[in-house]
Order: sequence, then structure tokens, then C-alpha cells
Amino acid sequence: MKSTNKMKIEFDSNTNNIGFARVSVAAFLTQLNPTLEEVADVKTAVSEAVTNAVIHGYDKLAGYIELTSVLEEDTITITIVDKGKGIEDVNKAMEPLFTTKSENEHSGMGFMFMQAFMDEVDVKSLVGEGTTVIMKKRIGCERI
Amino acid sequence: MKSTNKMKIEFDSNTNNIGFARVSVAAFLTQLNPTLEEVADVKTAVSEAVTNAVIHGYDKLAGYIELTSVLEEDTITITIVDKGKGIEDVNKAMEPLFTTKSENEHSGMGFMFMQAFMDEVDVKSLVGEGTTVIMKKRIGCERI
Amino acid sequence: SGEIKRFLRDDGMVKVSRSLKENGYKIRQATQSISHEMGREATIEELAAATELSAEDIVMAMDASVEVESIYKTVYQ
Ligand SMILES: Nc1ncnc2c1ncn2[C@@H]1O[C@H](COP(=O)(O)OP(=O)(O)O)[C@@H](O)[C@H]1O
Ligand SMILES: Nc1ncnc2c1ncn2[C@@H]1O[C@H](COP(=O)(O)OP(=O)(O)O)[C@@H](O)[C@H]1O
Ligand SMILES: [Mg+2]
Ligand SMILES: [Mg+2]
Repeated sequence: MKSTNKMKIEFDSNTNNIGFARVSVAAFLTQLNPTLEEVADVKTAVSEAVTNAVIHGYDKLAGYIELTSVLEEDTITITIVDKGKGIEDVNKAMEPLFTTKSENEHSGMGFMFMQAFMDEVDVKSLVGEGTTVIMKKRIGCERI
Repeated sequence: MKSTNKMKIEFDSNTNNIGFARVSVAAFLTQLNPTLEEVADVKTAVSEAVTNAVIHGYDKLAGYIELTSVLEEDTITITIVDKGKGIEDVNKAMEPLFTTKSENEHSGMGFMFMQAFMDEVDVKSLVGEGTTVIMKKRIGCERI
Repeated sequence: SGEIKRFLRDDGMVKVSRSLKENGYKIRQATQSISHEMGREATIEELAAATELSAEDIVMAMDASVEVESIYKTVYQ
């Protein structure tokens, strides 16, 4: 049985930090001995969630983003918290192609990526208070 | 002029997390456009400081390590904090070859590496309270 | 979700790096040719441009412990 291990990272809302967040989680995840594909899956999901916090949550405003990652047995749980503007209707936001920023290259596929690449995605949000995204993935189940 | 950027990581005292801490700092540092050698210097210093927190600070006990990293202009400042057993005599601890764990592969060179690879190393410690290591390095000054 | 993943990948929207070893080789090659050309060490931005990898992925690929962890993953790919 593997023991539990936990890390937390906090960083400025800044597009420059998306890569840092992605690689930090990937480096932490290596302890579960994932395949490259599993690492890529988790990195993609983290990128999408952190990008959303920066672009939608804080928009151009300054703010902090907190990312917690827990390894338990063969499962990684990643929680991404912003204290930004929040989401009015989470179910609608999670629909494929739904976006509130269609002007730019936002395709409305972020939540779809998270759901495709992780086993579980849970979003909690309150307008004016911020958004929490919790994602889980079991590592190693595609092997055997 | 480059703007300021800050990150903080917290993690269990666990030798498995040394790589995670090292890679996280390296990924964050890429924003200053370092050479691979500069990245390697910083990674070595971070590894030594985090290893000390795990091995000497907490020994076999459970505990948290906090690492903060700030980018200002062309300088990275890294602060590593443990709440472990602390150091009795910091000046003596920093002498080359001094070690309190000579049984193992601890060569007493950790602080020397930190000083060799970073521009500044500052250590504050109190017995029973823990240890704080602050390291600074200017990036890019070897170019031109 | 396997099908969606395959679709997203085949579509080129998500890049899966072949292997850290392969990236390491590309990075080392670029390091050499840039330093030869410029007469100084390559910066991470120059390496990122030359290898088409992100700067963070370069530092991760160059981390020894991560490379060791991933040896059997190259077999998987
Ligand atoms: N952290 C967040 N804070 C506020 N709104 C968010 C957040 N994450 C997502 N949203 C909302 O959900 C929508 C859909 O997100 P997503 O599927 O990632 O597509 P996109 O980012 O391309 O718009 C966004 O357009 C935005 O309105
Ligand atoms: N975070 C720390 N907490 C407690 N003691 C420490 C810490 N860091 C260093 N020390 C003390 O300083 C000594 C010298 O450290 P170092 O130069 O890294 O050599 P080594 O780790 O090989 O012993 C250690 O042997 C230990 O006694
Ligand atoms: Mg998005
Ligand atoms: Mg040491």
C-alpha cells in the first residue's frame, strides 16, 4: 500500500504561471509512476483549470490561485481554487462549446478536456466569491 | 523592467518531494530566461536545502516544508522554511565538511554547494523552532 | 472518455510528447548547436524555440530523477 503525500502551491494569477503549475503537478505525480500519456492527461487538465482561473476568474485583476494535490494509493486529487468572479450557472458553463469569451481563442472546450482526461471533475462556484475545481485520476489502471 | 512574480509551495517532509520542489522552482525560474547551467545551479541549491530540511530538520518525524520563490527584475529569491529541530551553531554547520550525520552518505558539503551555486545564502535557525534558508541568484549576468 | 481523448489527440489539439528521452536528446542537440552558433550558452527561450517544447517541459525533461522515473514509459509509448 502506498502512503499519502500532499503538496500545495500558491501563485499570482498570471498566464506566465500556467506552465509552472502544470509542471509542478507533473513532477509531484511522478511518484505514482505514471505513463507519459497519464502525465500528459493531468497536465492538460491542470492547464485548462488554471487558465480558467486566470482568464475568467480574475480576468485582468490581480489575485492568487491555490492548487492542492494529494496522492493516496494510486489516485491523484487536484484542487484548484480562485477567489475571482465565480460562475453563474456551473452546469451551463460545463456544456461543450459554452464560453463567455468567444471573441478570443476560447473555444468553450476547457471543461470538456478536464472531464475527458480525468476520472472525476467537480466544480463548485459562487458569484463574487470564486471557483473551486476538484479533479481525480487513478493512475496505472490502463496498464496490467 | 520586469515585474514581480511570486509563488509558494508547501509539502510533506518526504525524500520523494525533493524532486518535486526542485522541478517546481526550475519551472518557475524559466520566466527569467536562464541558461540550462543557471537552472542546474538553482536546482542543486534547492535540492541541498530541501534535503537538509527533510533529513536533519525533521529527521524521521512528519512535518511540513514551505518554499517561497520571488522573481524581481533579474533576480530569484528562494526561501525554504522548516519547523524542525533547528541548528545549534549555524556558522559551524556551514563550514565545509561539517556534518552531524557522518554515518550515512552526508558529506557536509550541502551549504558549500548552496554558496557556490547561488549569489547569496542566509541561514536563520533556532533550536527547537526550525530553520530558514534564504538564497538569491541573479540570472543572465554571465551573458552579454 | 477514451474515444474523446483519441479524437482530441488525433485532432492535434493535445500534444503528447514522445518520450522524455527523446526530448532530452533534442534539447542537448539544440544546446550544442546554439552555443556553437552564438559563442555562448543557449538560454531557455532559445532552446524552447529550437525544440518546439515549452520552457517548463525543457526543465522537467532535463531533471535526472524525472528521467529515471520515466524509463519504462518510453517502452509504453
Ligand atoms: N474559474 C472560473 N471563474 C469564472 N468563470 C469560469 C471559470 N472557469 C470557467 N468559467 C466559465 O465557464 C466557461 C466555460 O469554460 P471552458 O469550458 O474552459 O471554456 P473557455 O475557457 O474556452 O470559455 C467560461 O467561458 C467561463 O464563463
Ligand atoms: N534544516 C536543517 N535543520 C537542522 N539541521 C540542519 C539543517 N540544515 C543543515 N543542518 C545541520 O548542518 C549540517 C551541515 O549541513 P550540510 O552542509 O548540508 O551537510 P550534510 O547535510 O551533508 O550534513 C548538517 O549535518 C546538520 O547538522
Ligand atoms: Mg477554459
Ligand atoms: Mg546537506
